[in-house]
Amino acid sequence: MKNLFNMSRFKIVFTVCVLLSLYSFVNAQAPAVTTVGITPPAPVTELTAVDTDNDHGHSITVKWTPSADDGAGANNVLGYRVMRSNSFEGPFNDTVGVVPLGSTNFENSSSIEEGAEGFIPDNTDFYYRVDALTGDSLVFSSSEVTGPVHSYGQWFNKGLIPVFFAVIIFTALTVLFVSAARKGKELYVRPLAGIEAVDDAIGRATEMGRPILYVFGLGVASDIATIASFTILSRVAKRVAEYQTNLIVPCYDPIIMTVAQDIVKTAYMDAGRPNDYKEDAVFFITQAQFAYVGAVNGIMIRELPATNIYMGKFYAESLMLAETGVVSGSIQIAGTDEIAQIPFFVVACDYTLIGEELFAASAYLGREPLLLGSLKAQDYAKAAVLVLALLGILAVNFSGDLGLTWLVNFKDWFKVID
Amino acid sequence: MRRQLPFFFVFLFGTFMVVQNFVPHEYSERAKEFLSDWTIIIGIFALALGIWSLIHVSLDKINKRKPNWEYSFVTLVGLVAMIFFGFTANVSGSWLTYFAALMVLLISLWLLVQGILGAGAGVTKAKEKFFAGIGLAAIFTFIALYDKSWAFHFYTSEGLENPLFKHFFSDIMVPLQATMFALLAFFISSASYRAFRARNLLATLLLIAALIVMLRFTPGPWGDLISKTSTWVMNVPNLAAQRAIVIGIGLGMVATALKVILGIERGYMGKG
Amino acid sequence: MELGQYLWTSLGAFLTLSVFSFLYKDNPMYKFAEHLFVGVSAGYFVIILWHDGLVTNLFGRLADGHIYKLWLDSTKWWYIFPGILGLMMFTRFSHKWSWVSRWPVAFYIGIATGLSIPLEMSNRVNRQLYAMMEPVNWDSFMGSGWLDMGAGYSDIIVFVGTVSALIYFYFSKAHTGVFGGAAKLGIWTLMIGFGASFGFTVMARISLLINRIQFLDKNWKRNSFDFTNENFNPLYQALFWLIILIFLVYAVSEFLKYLKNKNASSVKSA
Amino acid sequence: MNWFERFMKLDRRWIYLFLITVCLLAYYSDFTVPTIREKETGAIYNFIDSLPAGEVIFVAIDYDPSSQAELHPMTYAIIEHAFRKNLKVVFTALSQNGPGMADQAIHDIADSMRVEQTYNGVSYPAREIANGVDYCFLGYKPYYALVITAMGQDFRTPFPADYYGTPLDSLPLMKKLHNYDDISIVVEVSSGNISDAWISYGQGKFGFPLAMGLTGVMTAQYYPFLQSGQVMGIMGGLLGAAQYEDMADNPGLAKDGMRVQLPAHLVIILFILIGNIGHFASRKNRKNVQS
Repeated sequence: MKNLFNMSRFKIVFTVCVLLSLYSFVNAQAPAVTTVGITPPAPVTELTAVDTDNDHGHSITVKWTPSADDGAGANNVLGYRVMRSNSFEGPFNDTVGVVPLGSTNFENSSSIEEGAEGFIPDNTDFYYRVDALTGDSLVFSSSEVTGPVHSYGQWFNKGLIPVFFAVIIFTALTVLFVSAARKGKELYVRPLAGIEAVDDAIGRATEMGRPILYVFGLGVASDIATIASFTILSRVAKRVAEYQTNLIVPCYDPIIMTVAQDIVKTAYMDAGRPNDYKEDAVFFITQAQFAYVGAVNGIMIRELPATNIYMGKFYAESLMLAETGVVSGSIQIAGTDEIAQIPFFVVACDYTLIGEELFAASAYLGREPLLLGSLKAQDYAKAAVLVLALLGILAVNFSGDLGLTWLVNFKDWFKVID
Repeated sequence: MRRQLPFFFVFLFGTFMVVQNFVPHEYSERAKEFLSDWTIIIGIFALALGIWSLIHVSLDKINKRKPNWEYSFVTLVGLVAMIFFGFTANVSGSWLTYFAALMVLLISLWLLVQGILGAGAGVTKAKEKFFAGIGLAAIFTFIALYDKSWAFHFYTSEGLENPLFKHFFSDIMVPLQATMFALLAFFISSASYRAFRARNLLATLLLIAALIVMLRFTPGPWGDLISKTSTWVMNVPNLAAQRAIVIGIGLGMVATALKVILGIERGYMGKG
Repeated sequence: MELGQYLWTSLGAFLTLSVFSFLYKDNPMYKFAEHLFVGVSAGYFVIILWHDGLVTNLFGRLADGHIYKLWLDSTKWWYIFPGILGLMMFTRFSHKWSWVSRWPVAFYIGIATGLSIPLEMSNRVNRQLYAMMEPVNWDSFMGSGWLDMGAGYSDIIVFVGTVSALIYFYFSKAHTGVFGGAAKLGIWTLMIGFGASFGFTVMARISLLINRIQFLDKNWKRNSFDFTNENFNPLYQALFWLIILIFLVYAVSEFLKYLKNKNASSVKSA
Repeated sequence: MNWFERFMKLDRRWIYLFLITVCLLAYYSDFTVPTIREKETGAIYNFIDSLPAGEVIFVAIDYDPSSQAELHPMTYAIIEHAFRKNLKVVFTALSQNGPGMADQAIHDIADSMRVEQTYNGVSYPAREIANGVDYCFLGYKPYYALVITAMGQDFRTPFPADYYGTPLDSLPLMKKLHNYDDISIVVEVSSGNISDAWISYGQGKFGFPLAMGLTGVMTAQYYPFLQSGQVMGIMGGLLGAAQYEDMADNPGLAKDGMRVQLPAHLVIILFILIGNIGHFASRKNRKNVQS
């Protein structure tokens, strides 16, 4: 079966999204109109009730302008009571909510479960009235009735439009770059200081005739950082095979050990020295964090490696490894995506690949089209974020005096309302 | 066919969940509720896999007499005892028969496992051990049925109230886990003067910012100046750095999730 | 403190001291403590998974309360399917059948990744991008002088710092010229950020050590010598010194071994 | 060999000994360290302090014993503050090894409420805290991201019954509580990864005010969410806990611990300075020797 990933899958996703947004625009309805009545405190005016937008239905938002006697005039309004009934002149004895003075809206909503308390069925007509309440519960004035209005669920949440476009654009970028990389198009990734340091460090180890120590850390084979570390190991193993320096790879996870053994063996094969591959170069120690670190420290003090390379998932034990490495005088190069450990590596090691640089390094070395494509997509998305941020900050600060009126609400295009 | 179809379903479920997030309608909400319920149940079984691999590794270490193999007994006894406590509740005061039952359970399990693993794993007289195990298991079930001082509770959670279960948690797991992390204070102290060097400009900047933040609650004349600087460092340069990292990680996570859904990344499925 | 609780606390204290003994050297007490921890925490996890996970989410819904009829008359009988899918996960261990486990993994990974894409994009990228478009506080540009977070110059530093740090993580253009300068500014901002988290981490690790000191002092030592307490008995003191003795004996044996090696090596070299 | 090389070759165990002696000396001497008050912690305290009685807050005790040292003081300070002000509290414990510890903490705090106490000059009477009336402990479910999203629709979806197995509908407190709309603030105390899920799957989707109690290691990483408004307040490590205790006038484990933090920090800073001064000094005279 041909690989499922191709342009047709992208077309399906795109058309589904376009259909959804068209359907929801057609669906919008105009709200109903209202009238005014007079009783002791001035009643509420301009009462409107409309289905709450961007929700799963079962919810109606009632809006009004506060009574003239709220906070001014007779100033005897303490709050508002929202009443509901099923017909225009019908008995309004169903109080759905009481809000304090000064508020101008109320959302009468319920959960989607049938039996839930105060359940509001969708697509059934309701009529609303708001009473301005005073200290005396008998003295209140009710506004005109508004309705009919019914609640329904929308099919597209307009508050998430910025996220919607971000996901669509990012998917398109990924598809574009991965298919370009698959067709062999040359994709440029800038050289990384950490990787150049690895090559010189291997040279240094060869001159001094001391081994190179490669540590994967505590990750498992499916961790992304460990997968990136495999590509870096294959680069190191190729160089080691050529220069005939010896390599030590103590492993924490049995599966990683088997994969690392294959990598080093093929590296020696490619360098045309299959018999130089030493079986015990890659070995398993233990799966207990501190016992593993104790053993690796022992190796560092005994073998005095010229270069220590830590690439993968590291946790609290990174401290002990780096410290023993400094004391035994080796050049240290580290790379991890564990943000909390990066500060310790930066101050203790000579070079550190920070977070995403580890993945860029593996894409740079491995030249594997799929990784390259995905990395480029992330890069261009980052470029988009940068450009939009610059435009946004200019719009927010200078749109007034530059007279660019359309830029004024540039920022609101990016507001995510959930 | 067997290998490709699951990836099509990953794409199907993945795309549905992405689109579902933008659809607030009731049907999409019910569908998500339904699917996440299923995922939680499947996930529980997936987490149980870890337990099986721990037992497998410990048994392998003991049978092959690997270094420190004696300590694997401690792991297995701890595991079986904790599970036994979690499923049982003590009805009356006497604990004697309760512990006797536990002993019999442990020995019978050990014999049964040795019997099942058989000669392959270097087990001598596997058959006799297996039958001895069956015999002890019978004794254990006899004790369990007729001893009224304690009882099994699989369906209701009396086991969580079993004092032994609670004490094993609060007096073995808690001190051990807390102390393992307390070791780090020592590792930092020795690393701080032997390894942390201002070896280049970047490391110098890092150490200066670290010193400011670490001095923030020192009393004395410099006190409030340093704590003001440290608050500024936290809320301005640190904010800029962490925001860039958050955006980078966000794009990285979405890219990885997309690679899984679009079938580019297949490693997670394993060599099925 | 009555006897039962004291015995458990002294067990906790013994385990704490045996983990601390790793600071000297990897020794039998530490190996015992670590292996015990791995076993007990795995057992605890099985119980929590069963009681909090399976019983309430799966069996509770299947059996509608009465366990024996299981799914025969339960209103939510279809919950048996995730149960079956879950069991299929266990085929991962047999080479012949492990392809079966691909189905529950596909279901689970598909939903989990699908759920994460819009939410991670929205909360890590969109919201942070929106937050970057902050109006600069021009009218109090210098604010209340130096180090004022609300001042205009701080807003500019935040924006420029974020933009330059993002440029540093941009891999499609070499860091040369002006672009290189911005990237250098970016890595400097990152370093200050890492310095801040370094400082906090030091405080975090030391508070872990303090907690252990508080436990050993308040819960253990004080109760061992709490003569005034009515249910105090001399056994407490004996147990306290017994635990200390274990570590003393080990230390003495190590010291003797150290002396023996020194003499042996001095004899060899003499 | 000058003093610095000898100092470098010193066995690391002497350094451990030095650190532990400094800590013990500080621990057994009783000087108090004045606690600064940062706005990150103040925002949380003021919000909870302003809530009228009867309001419901949600405290997520999402950490495990390893970070109990820093996070328990925060949990104790906040929950005691909430109970003293007659607020109702809903708990979860979404970290694997957390439920047992969370259950124990809730009972400790409930017991400590049986004593009459005065805080900031206001005296609070002794009170009996009842499960199901004053609080409800939902317990643990795996896959916290899905659980947090599901609680947005209804607590009953992921938690048909509470930690002790009683169905939610039979608890008086939970009768009128359905989802985050009935909660005035979510205080999430955890050591990192679960906090990300509360931001993305919880606050991002349902918009409730979210306060965070974090271990020192993770605190710096959450300041961007503070400035963007996704998080309304942060308590960072033991210092954050000490600040909350200071504001609530309820000194506890955190303030007791801060006494040792200061000298220990000075030791670390001293080591860093010595290390660097010695490093540059020996490198300078090594250059003189060569040239």
